[in-house]
Amino acid sequence: MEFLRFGVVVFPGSNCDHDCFYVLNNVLKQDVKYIWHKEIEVRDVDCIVLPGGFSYGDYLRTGAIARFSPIMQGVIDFANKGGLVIGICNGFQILLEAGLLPGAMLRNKNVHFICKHVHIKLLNKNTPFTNLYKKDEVLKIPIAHNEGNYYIDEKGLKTLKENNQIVFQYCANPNGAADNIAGIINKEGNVLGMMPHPERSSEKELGSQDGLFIFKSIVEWVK
Amino acid sequence: MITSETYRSLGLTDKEYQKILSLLKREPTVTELAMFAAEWSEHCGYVSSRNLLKILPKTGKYKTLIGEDSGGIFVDDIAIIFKMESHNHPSQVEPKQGAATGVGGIIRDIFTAGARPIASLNSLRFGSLSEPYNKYLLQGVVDGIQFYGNCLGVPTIGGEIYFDESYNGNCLVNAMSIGIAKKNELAKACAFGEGNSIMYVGASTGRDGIGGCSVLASHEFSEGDAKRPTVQIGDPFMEKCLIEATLEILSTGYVLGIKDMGAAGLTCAVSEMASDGESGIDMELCNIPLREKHMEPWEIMVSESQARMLVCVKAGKEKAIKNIFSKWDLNAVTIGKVIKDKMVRIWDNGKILVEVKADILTKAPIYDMPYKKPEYMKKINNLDIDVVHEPSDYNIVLLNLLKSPSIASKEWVYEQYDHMIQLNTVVLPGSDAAVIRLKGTNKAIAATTDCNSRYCYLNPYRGAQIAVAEAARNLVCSGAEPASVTDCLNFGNPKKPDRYWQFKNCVQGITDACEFFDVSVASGNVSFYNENPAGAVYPTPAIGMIGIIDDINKVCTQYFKNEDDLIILLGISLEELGGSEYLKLVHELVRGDAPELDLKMERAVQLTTLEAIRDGLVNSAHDLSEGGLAVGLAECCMSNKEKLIGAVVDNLNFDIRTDALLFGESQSRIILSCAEKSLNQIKKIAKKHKTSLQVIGSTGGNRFIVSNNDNKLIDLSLEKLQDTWSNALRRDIDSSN
Amino acid sequence: MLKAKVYVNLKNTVVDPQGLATKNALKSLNYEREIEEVRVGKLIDIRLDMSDRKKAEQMIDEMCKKLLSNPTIEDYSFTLEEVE
Amino acid sequence: MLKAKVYVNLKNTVVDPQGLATKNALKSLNYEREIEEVRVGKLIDIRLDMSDRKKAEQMIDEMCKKLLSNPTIEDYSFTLEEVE
Ligand SMILES: Nc1ncnc2c1ncn2[C@@H]1O[C@H](COP(=O)(O)OP(=O)(O)O)[C@@H](O)[C@H]1O
Ligand SMILES: [Mg+2]
Repeated sequence: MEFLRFGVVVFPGSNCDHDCFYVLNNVLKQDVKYIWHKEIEVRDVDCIVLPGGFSYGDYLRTGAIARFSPIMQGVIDFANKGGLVIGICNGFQILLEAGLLPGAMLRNKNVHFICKHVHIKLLNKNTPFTNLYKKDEVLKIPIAHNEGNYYIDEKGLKTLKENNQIVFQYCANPNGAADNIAGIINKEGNVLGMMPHPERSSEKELGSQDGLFIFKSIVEWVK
Repeated sequence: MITSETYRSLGLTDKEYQKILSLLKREPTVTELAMFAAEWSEHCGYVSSRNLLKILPKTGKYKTLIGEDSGGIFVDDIAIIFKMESHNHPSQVEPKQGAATGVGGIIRDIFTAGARPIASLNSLRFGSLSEPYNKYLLQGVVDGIQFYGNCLGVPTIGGEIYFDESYNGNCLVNAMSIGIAKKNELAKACAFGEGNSIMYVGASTGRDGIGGCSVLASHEFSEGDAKRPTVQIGDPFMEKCLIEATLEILSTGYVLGIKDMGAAGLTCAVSEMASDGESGIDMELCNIPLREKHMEPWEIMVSESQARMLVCVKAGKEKAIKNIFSKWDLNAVTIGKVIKDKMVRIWDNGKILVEVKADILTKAPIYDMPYKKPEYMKKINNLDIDVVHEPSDYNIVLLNLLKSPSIASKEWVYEQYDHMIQLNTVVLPGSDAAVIRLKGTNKAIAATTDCNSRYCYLNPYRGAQIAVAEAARNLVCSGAEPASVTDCLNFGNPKKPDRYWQFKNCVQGITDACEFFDVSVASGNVSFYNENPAGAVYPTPAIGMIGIIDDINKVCTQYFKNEDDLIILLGISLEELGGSEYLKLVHELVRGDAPELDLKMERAVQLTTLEAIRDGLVNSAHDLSEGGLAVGLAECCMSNKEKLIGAVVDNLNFDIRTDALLFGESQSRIILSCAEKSLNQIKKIAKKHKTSLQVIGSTGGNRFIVSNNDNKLIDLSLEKLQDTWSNALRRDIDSSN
Repeated sequence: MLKAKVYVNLKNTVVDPQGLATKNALKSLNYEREIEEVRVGKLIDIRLDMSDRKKAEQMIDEMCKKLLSNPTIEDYSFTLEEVE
Repeated sequence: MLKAKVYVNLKNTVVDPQGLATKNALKSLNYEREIEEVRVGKLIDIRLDMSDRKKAEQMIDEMCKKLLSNPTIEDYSFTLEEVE
C-alpha cells in the first residue's frame, strides 16, 4: 500500500476539519477525504479522524447532538471491526458521548476556554497512535477547549490504569481533568481520544512538531 | 395618515420628510417610511460623517479595493479583505451577546465579499475596573468574543484594551476581521441582469432589533412586546454553516451579487443591491421565512435578525443554490427578481406596498455639521512640568505601571481566544503584532489594532496620527511592511460642535498620516453618540492595520532571545510627560499635549528596523508606547513566558528628567536586540536612514537593571516583574470590591 | 438551611439557538411530530445557611437581578424550600 | 398541548466548576456568609403537540435518557403540565 487513506468526518460546526485534512494531506502526504455527517457508512478508509470544533454549536452538551448524526453508527461499526479512530478535542467529546470511550467531559475548572501550548507526557507507547515516540516522552502541543475537564468514577479510573488505557497526561493540569488525563484509548486499543491538538503541532513554523508523530505512528502501524 | 410625531420618532426631521414627499410626489406608505428612516439614519446613511470620510486616502503602495461593504488590498493574486466595526451600545447592556453578535456581523461582511475569514482582532475600551459593572462588562465582552470566534473557527489573533473613566457607562467594542480570496473569486454586493433571481438565504426573520421603529405598530403594545430587547443572542453555529454554504455557492459561478442583511436588514440589502447594480428589484414578502407570527411588512423590512443574506442568482440556477443551503440545513428561497426600471417594488401577497426608486432610498442626505474647538482643551493643554514631583522610588513606579490594567499583560484575555485554529498563526498574541502565514506562498500578514485615546483627547489631530504611526510601528517590529488601514471612529454626539471638531481633526490626522506612509484606508466604520451623563467618551479612532511580510522566514518578535545580546534604542527620548500613563497613574493628571510626532523621523526609525530585520541582523524588536522606555524594556525581558531574559541598561546618559526618561512616551522609538557582531551593519543602516541609534545595554541575568550616569534607577528580579505584569488583570477581575 | 431553586430563561421574544438545535436533534430522533418548541434555560440551586425565609427571598431576588440573570434578555423565577 | 419541564443536574458526586465559579462570584457580591453551595444545571422546556399524558411521560423519559442528559455525570427529573 502506498498511501494511507484517512477519512475526516465533517459535522456541522466542525472547525478543525480543514486543519486535519491539511496536515494529513500537505504535510504527511497521505490520502485524505472528508466524510459528511449525513453519510451512513464508512467506506475505503484506514483511519477515521473526528476533528475538533463545535459540532452542532456544542449546544446542550459537547458532542451530545453529534453523537446522533447518521455517520456515527458507521463510525461505531468501523471501530467495532477494529478500525482505527482518533478523536481530537470535540472528536474526543463525541467518542465519550457515543460510548466508544469511557467517562465524560466537564467544564474547565476555571470555567474559561483555554488556548495555549501545554506539555503532556506519554504513558503508553504501545498503541497504533504513539508507536514512534520515545518512552515517557514529553510533548509540547496546544490545547483549545472549554470542556476538557475529564471525569470518570473511581472504578473506571482503576480500570483505565489497569489496562494501560491512559495514553497522555498533562504535566501541569490546566483544566481539572481527573488524574491529569489528556488522552485515553479503548481497551481494544484502536480508538484514541485526546484533548490536545496534534494537527496544531505538526509544523516547525507553528512552534512544535511533536504532534505530527501521532499521525506518522498511524501510518507506520497500518503499513 | 403619517403624522409629524410618527416620522420624528423614527428619527426623520421635518425637512427630511418634506424631501421624501417631494421625491415621491405622494405620501409614503408606512413600510416606505420605515425604509427611509432606516436608510437615512446615521447608522446606514452616514449622514453626518460622509462629507469628511471622503478625504481618507483610497490608494496606497498596495493596490486597494474599496468594496461596497468592506475593502482590501491585493497581494499578487490574493485579495486580503478586512474591516473593523463597532458594537458598543448592545455590548453595554448585554456584554456577552453584544460582543458576540458584533463579531458575527463583521465576519459576515468578510465572507459575503467572497473571502474566507482567517483572523479576527478587536479594540476594547472600558471604564475603570474598580467599578463592578465594568468588570462585568470586561468579562462578558471577552466571553462573547471567545464564544463566537472560537465556535466559528476563526482565530482571534490580537487586539488592544484600555481602561479609562471616560468609558464609564459607554464601553467600546470594536471587532475587526480579515479574510482572503483569490482575486477572481471576490463577490459583488449588487443585483443586475433583468430576470435574474433574488434569493433570501440563512436564518429566519423575527422581530429583532426593530426597537426604534416600533412606533409604527398600529396596535397597543402588550406587556412583553414593549420591552422587546434590541440585543440578540448570537448563534455562531448557524453562522459557521452559513460561511461554508456561502463560500460553496460563490464557487458555483451562479451568484452575481450577495449582501449581508446587517443594519436595517432587508431594507438596506434590497435598496443597496439594486442601486449599486443600477437596476431594480421586484419582490414578494410572503415567501420570506418568518420566525414569529403576525409580522407586519414594515417589521419584516427593518428586522435585524442575524445570519441572513440576500443573493442575486442567475436565472435558472436557483435550484443549485437551494441544494447547497439545504445540505447545511439552511433556508434558501426565491423572493423576487431583478427588473430593468430602477425601482424597489415590494408586494405583500399580491398587494403593492413599496414602489420607490432605489437610489432615492440609498442617497441619504449629507450634512455639513458645525464644529468648534472644545473648551476643555485650553484648560488642560498646558502642563507645568515643574510642579510634577519626581518620585523617589522608580522600582515602585515601574511595578505600579506594569500592574495598571491598560499596560498589564492581556494573557488572561487572549488565552480565552482560540488564536491558533486554521494553522496560520506564526506569531501568537503577546508580541507587537500577530503574524499569520498565507499557506501556499512564502508570505505572511501581520495585523494590529491601536489607538491611544487620551492622546486624541488632548490633541485629536496628532493623537490620530500617532494611532496610525503606532500601528505601523507595531507591524514593522514584526518584520512587516505596513500596507493598509481600516478604522473604527468612536465619538460622541456629532450634533455637538465640540464633539464634531474632535471627529473632524481625527479624520484629518488619519488622512495625513496614512498619506505620509502611503497606506490606503480600505474600509471603516463610524460610531457616534458614545456618551455618558458626564460627557462624551474620549475620541477613539481605533486603527486596524495590516502589513505584508514577503519572506515568512524573516519574522520578528518583541522578546529578548539570547543572553549577552546588545540592546539598541532607535529614536529620541524627549522631556515630555503629557498624556502619559505615568502622569495619570502616579500624579492623577490628564494634562499637557500628546507626545510630539515627527513623521519623517518615524519613517526613518521604521525603515531602519525593517531593513535590519530583513537582513537577519536583529533578534528582537519592540516599539515603545504606554509606560515608555522602562515598561518597554521590561516587556522585552518577560513577554516570552517560557524563557525570561534579564537586562542591564547602563548606558542611557540622557540629559532629561529621570521620570521622563523612564516613563515618558516619546514616539518613534524601537528597542532592538542583536548579537554584537551585527552592530556595525545595523549602525550603517541607521545612518543611511538618518536614524538616531544608541546601544544602551545588554541582555542576560535574571534581573532587570536600569541605571543612568552610574545612578541605579531600577533593579528588580524577573520573577517579580513577570508576576506583577502577567497576573495583574486576573487579580483585578478576581478581587472583590 | 434553605434551598433556592432559581430558573433563568431567555425571554420569549428572544431567539434561543440552543433550544432550536436541541429541537432539531430531538426531531431527528424520531419525535418529529410531537415536538413543538424547545427552550433551554438555567437551573441554579443555591443552599443558604439561614433560616429567615423573608430575608432569603429578598436576597435571592437581588442575586438574580445582579448576577444570575440579565433582565435585558432573560426572565427569572425561583422557589424556596426548607432542607437539612 | 403539554409542556414538559426537564431538570438536568450534575450528580452530587461530580464537582461542578460552574457552580463553584457562581458561588465565588456571589460571595464577592457580599453574600459571603449565607451561601453554602451553588450548583448550576439545565432547565429544558419542551412543548409537545399531544394530549396523552402517559405517552408523553414515557417519551420525555426516553429523550432524557438518550439525549438530554448524560447518565455518567447527570441526573434528570421532569414535570408535565397541560398548557394551551
Ligand atoms: N483584546 C485583545 N484580544 C487579543 N489580544 C490582545 C487584546 N489586547 C491585547 N492583546 C494582545 O496583547 C499584546 C499586547 O498588546 P498591547 O499592549 O496593546 O500592545 P502594543 O502596546 O504594542 O500595541 C498584543 O499581542 C495584543 O495583540
Ligand atoms: Mg507595541
